[in-house]
Amino acid sequence: MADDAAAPVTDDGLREEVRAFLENQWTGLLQGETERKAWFAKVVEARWAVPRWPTEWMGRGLGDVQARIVESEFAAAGATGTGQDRTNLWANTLLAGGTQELKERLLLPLLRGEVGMCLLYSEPGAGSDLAGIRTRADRQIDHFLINGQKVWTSYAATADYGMLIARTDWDVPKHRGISFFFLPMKQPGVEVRPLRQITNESQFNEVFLTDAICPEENLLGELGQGWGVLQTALAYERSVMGEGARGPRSGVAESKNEEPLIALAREAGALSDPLIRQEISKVIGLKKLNALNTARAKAEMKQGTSSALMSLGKLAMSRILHEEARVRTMILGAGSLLEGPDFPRAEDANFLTLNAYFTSIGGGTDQIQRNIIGERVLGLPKEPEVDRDIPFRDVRSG
Amino acid sequence: MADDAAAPVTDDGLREEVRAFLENQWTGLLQGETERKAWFAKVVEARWAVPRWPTEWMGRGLGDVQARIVESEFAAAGATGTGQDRTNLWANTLLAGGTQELKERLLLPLLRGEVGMCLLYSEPGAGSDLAGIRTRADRQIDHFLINGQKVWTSYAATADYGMLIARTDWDVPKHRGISFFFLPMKQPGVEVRPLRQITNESQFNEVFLTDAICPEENLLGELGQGWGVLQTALAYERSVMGEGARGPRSGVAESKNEEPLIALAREAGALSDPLIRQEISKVIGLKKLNALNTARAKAEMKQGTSSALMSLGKLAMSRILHEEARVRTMILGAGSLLEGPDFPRAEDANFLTLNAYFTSIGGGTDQIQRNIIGERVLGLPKEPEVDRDIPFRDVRSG
Amino acid sequence: MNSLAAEERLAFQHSTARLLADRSTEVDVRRTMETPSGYDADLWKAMADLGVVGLIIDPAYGGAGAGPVEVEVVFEEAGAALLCSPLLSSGVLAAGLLQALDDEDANLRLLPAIADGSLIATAALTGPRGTWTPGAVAVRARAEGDACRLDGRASFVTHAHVADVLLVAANAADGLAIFEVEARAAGVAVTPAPTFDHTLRIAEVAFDGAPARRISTSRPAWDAVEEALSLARVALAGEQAGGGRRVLEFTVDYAKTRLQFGRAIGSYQAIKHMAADLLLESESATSAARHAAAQLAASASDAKAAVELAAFACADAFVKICADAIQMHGGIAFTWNHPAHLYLRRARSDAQLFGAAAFHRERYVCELEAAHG
Amino acid sequence: MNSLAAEERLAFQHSTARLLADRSTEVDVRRTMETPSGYDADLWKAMADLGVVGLIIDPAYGGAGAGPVEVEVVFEEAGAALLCSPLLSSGVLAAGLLQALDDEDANLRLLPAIADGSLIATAALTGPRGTWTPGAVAVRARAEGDACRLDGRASFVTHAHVADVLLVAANAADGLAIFEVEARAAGVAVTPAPTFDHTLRIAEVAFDGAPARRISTSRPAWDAVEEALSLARVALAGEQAGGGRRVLEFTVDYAKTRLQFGRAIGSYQAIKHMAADLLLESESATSAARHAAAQLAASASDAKAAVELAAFACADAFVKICADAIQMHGGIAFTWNHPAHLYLRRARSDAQLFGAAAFHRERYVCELEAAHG
Repeated sequence: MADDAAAPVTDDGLREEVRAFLENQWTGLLQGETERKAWFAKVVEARWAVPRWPTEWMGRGLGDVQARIVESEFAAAGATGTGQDRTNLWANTLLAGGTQELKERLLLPLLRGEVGMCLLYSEPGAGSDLAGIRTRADRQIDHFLINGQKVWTSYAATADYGMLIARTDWDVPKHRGISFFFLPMKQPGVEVRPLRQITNESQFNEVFLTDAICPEENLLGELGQGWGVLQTALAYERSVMGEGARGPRSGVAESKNEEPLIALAREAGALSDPLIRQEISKVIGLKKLNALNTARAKAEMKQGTSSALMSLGKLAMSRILHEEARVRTMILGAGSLLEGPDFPRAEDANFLTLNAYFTSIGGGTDQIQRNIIGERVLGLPKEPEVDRDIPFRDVRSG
Repeated sequence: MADDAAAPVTDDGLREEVRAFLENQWTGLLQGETERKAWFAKVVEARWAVPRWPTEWMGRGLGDVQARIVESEFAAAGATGTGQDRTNLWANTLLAGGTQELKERLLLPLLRGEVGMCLLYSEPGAGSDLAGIRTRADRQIDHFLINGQKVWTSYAATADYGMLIARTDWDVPKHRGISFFFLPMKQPGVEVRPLRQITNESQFNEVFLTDAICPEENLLGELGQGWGVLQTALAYERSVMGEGARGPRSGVAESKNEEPLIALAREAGALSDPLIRQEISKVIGLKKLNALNTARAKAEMKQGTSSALMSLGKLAMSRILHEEARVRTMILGAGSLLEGPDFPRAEDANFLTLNAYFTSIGGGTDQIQRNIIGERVLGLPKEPEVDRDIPFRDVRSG
Repeated sequence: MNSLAAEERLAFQHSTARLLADRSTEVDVRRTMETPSGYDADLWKAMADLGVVGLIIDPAYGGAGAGPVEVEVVFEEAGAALLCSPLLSSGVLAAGLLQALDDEDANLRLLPAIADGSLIATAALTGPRGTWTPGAVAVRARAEGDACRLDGRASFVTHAHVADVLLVAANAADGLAIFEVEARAAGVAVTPAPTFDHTLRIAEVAFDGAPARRISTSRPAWDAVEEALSLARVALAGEQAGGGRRVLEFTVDYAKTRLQFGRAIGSYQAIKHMAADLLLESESATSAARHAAAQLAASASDAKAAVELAAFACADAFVKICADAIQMHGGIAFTWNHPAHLYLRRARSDAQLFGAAAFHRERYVCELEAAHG
Repeated sequence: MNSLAAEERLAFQHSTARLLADRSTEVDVRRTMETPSGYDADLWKAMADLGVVGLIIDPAYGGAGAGPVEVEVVFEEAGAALLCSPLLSSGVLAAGLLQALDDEDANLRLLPAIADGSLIATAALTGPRGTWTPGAVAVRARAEGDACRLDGRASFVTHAHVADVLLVAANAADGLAIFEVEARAAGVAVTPAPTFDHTLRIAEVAFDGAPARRISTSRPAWDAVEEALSLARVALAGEQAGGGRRVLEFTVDYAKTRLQFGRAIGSYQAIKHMAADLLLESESATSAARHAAAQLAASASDAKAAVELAAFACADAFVKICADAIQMHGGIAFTWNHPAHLYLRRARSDAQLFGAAAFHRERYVCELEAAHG
């Protein structure tokens, strides 16, 4: 991406241009998927979707400072669609690693939100150890044949493409034999089965791949270099996540003026219990501390200091969710025995209890997260890795 | 040790014999070290000190059941001196691994309590990793020359001998180059410096060994087989410890009828505080649970089942001590700012806070303890060990 | 209280274990927990035949004449197998309450049928506050000639939906008393509530002039309730200890075989140390449950304290073991099909039934104060 | 409250950091903490010259006119260096109390000398109960003609043994008020108590008809005390955040270089994961302390809540970091010569000064209730 020096407009000129566009085009409300797509198409067409991108791909080659001006104007108007050069995982990954052919076919549709996507990374045998995947991609004349099983895939049933990592070389160490694909999902070799979660919902799927076909031009990056492409993709994903954790399920309206835990305790007649008050204080405190950390992280990043705080957020959130579930349970007492729509408070506490594992396990367990913080932030040495330098076919599996 | 079949007496006959001895000899009270030594000499002479040992070494070759009869009769009379075949670390280690010459010289004096002893195991660079010791024992014509530094040695200043591990072979992996010695302490090459502890006491010493001389016959076990001898010694040590942790230092008399924490809270006017009551409950509960676990462990061992519970005691005690310190502090509030004899309650809480590390670090940190429980009790696999199979001189040190 | 000889106790334990290994497998539990009744009537019959349902009932009324120690032992097995059944409600709580009240007529009328499993009873002891204290009782009794009628609500009544008879704590003119009510009588509305723990059934019971028979007793009625609750708490403690042990077992087994980064996850300290800590929790829970049972059986002076300790220690241990076990498994335990969450659900239920941990910790301190007062 | 421009603030921070790096090394701390006065008079003078002692004092009285944000920043450095000095007592608590009361005469009389370090003041705000609430005050004031006399006891008075002037909370006929007392006057007995934290000095002060001058104020006196305590709590929070960060730093450094079993102990998950958790504690404490300072400086509506949060979060974090750091070091930190225990002692003191964590958690909930009430 170009830096500010390359941008031909002044900040003020740019600001005026965005404002003019928004004044002319933005109606202030998008109703339904059709209107949304139409608006996104307009934003793309006007080159506001990805202002940091090169002009070749509907960008403007702006630097970060000017791109933030665009984003702040959109935000001020309440309009969506810009900033995709930061947030659109799929398009950014494709731009970074895709073949010319694939970019021409999919890049603009992805920006317009017309393509359904999903992630085909994790496998039953490769969770924390993502590089241990055993799904294979075998090269044929002009395509790859994919066989294996993926898991924890959201939106697999409706997706047009899945970002897939699969092993193309079994004779090199594990990180070096992986390739990265845009796999077409609507084909006979792809079978999607909903996965019933601990919470009794089915947000995720298992995906069984049996001689699924992936065209040659859907390979991103070089053959065997997929681990690097994946790191790029994961970085985009992380930058978007953060506030990803879900709150209570029941949707009971909570007083906007009061901390939910205080409201809950009041409702349960437990707000005068000194034990409960201490517990409430701890949990609200943890939440507030996390919010303060996040705010500090953002401020530090603006100043250009790279912040240790960013990587702590997920770990903190995991603790907060488990703790909040515990305290909600304590407040409800025997009331937490129940569930279902007639008992929304119990439903909340129980759902949170289980769904907290979505954060403490999903996207890297707390344990992996502590490894990362210890090694990347604090600079502590890694553990000896027994499988790092041996051909993948010799790695123990199970 | 012989089993019951080898014992020529009946249980009743044995019981009568012990009782007769105690009735004739035991005066019911030992005043001072001289009386104590005289009594122990009598017990040894009468072959009650080590009834499980062979007759050659003043034992009786009794099995465990009959030896317990002896112990229970001594206990009933309030008399000491028997059961040393279970509890006398030094004598048992010597019996198991000593040369004939050393046994003849020291075994009976050890049983009579006439020899001061200390342990020369840990080094500044070898704590959790005891096999990483770097103190060297170099063979001369009829003795070894010892050089190095030991640490955490109690009673070093008064000891006649120290049980020493030192490296005699640097070209084999670390566990295989260690030898075990009875090192004479009263010699110029042994310098003892008291170590000031975190608690501002000096219970332990550093011991500097500079060309200290250890006679050849003071080697226990074969040369290079010291790690095995050490394991025997450590097993005896563990079986004696367990209630080793020290309580409050101030010696304030605590009501015999009331749990100390409840008495403390009452005295501090905090017993009606519901938070304090919860915390007290947790700590007393943990103590009681540990006592129950210990009782179960003993019962299971009597039944011959080997118990997982024994190994949990130290970990449990560590948690109890740290928790009790925390709760005492909470009860005292600002009172815990003080220390010294005028503020005995604060002194207790603060001493416990620091001295709890004696248990959570000393004799194997909690972390090492969890490794042991995970591996030996639960059967979980070990971590890869980077230094296990390489010559010790190639192991990284620091 | 009573106790059996050690061999008899072992026989009960082993036959229960065998029966449950055979007929309360994970597949059985998953099937049974989705049925309306929530228990397997055939298995219930088999348990009654084995003597487990009438375990604590006096032989004079057709029971095995056992006591807290045997209850604890049997519930360790039930907890390990996640047994779905009204055993706690009928065989322990209701039978225990009847024997504690000791109304000869009521005993003759009810206990033999409870013992042989043909009649299911349960106890309704708390109101919407759910605290199992006399002040939380929200049913009133009024005399109507020789008979009585009940009005009000009882909450968190375990297995009320399959019960034939309810033993109801209600405030009468002369104080709190226990009443026998036919669950299907007019004026009794049993509304099952969906439970987070699918292996448990709970109902709200509304009384609107329900005909009731007062159970006579020579002691304060709540004392008898406390005695029955002590027995039920020992049963729960056993269930928690047994359940926790089972969860730890399968978690450790998984940690030995699940490989990541080319080695078993149990070789990493993060997992290994969690397992070590959980072993301490599990063993402590077992010690606490068995000690409470033994002291209660011996009518020891510290029996109440022992029960309170077991109540909070076993509850906390079971919840912690299940919660950590899910984390140790990783993604696989985030699925419905993995058994870990079923145990966590059970653990969370057990931790609330008959009083939460903080309640028992407070009562434990009270006992300690009283013991040395 | 006041704030300086960012550059001025940075200048204070850096000059303080340089001064302390030079003259409050571990060797200095160990030497100073064993002296009777417990502080280094030369360093104190240097700090006064730098403007740190009079940091919050209005320029009209010779101070730097800074506020909570600058106090927090300076105390991060003081905490990291384990500074032994009466800065908190004189420069923050006493100066803050005087400014909050705003008695022009008293300000003129005392603040310039406090600012230039020539006079050390402290505040005596609680009695033997040690709770820093009006109800714990155990000094009574009586009028004697135009003058006043004080009787009773004040406890946990920081640096009273080196103070020239005590600001004493006492109950007068018309309610609680603050009195100025010469520390060396007749009727004042200052008894230093040995402290667990050797870098801190505390005394018990007995008043027996001690001559006192009442400090006038237009507001309820305890409101002024709370204002001064808020400032002191922000200072403590900064000290805790800075101290915790320093301890974590040297602990991580040690874990990188200490080898056991042929590799750095920091490569083991047991140590690495503790360090990761402590980083979260440390960063959260820093965020909390700085936020409290900022909100107080801005007189924000949630300033009180922010101070309460910082008070318990920073106290708990500092204690936990120090406690775990000793464990992570192993045997070496069990020795007197290792600095870890000095920080733990300080952490335990800071956690009690001006109220323990549970007290602040309770007040935090009160603030949240009030904010949305």
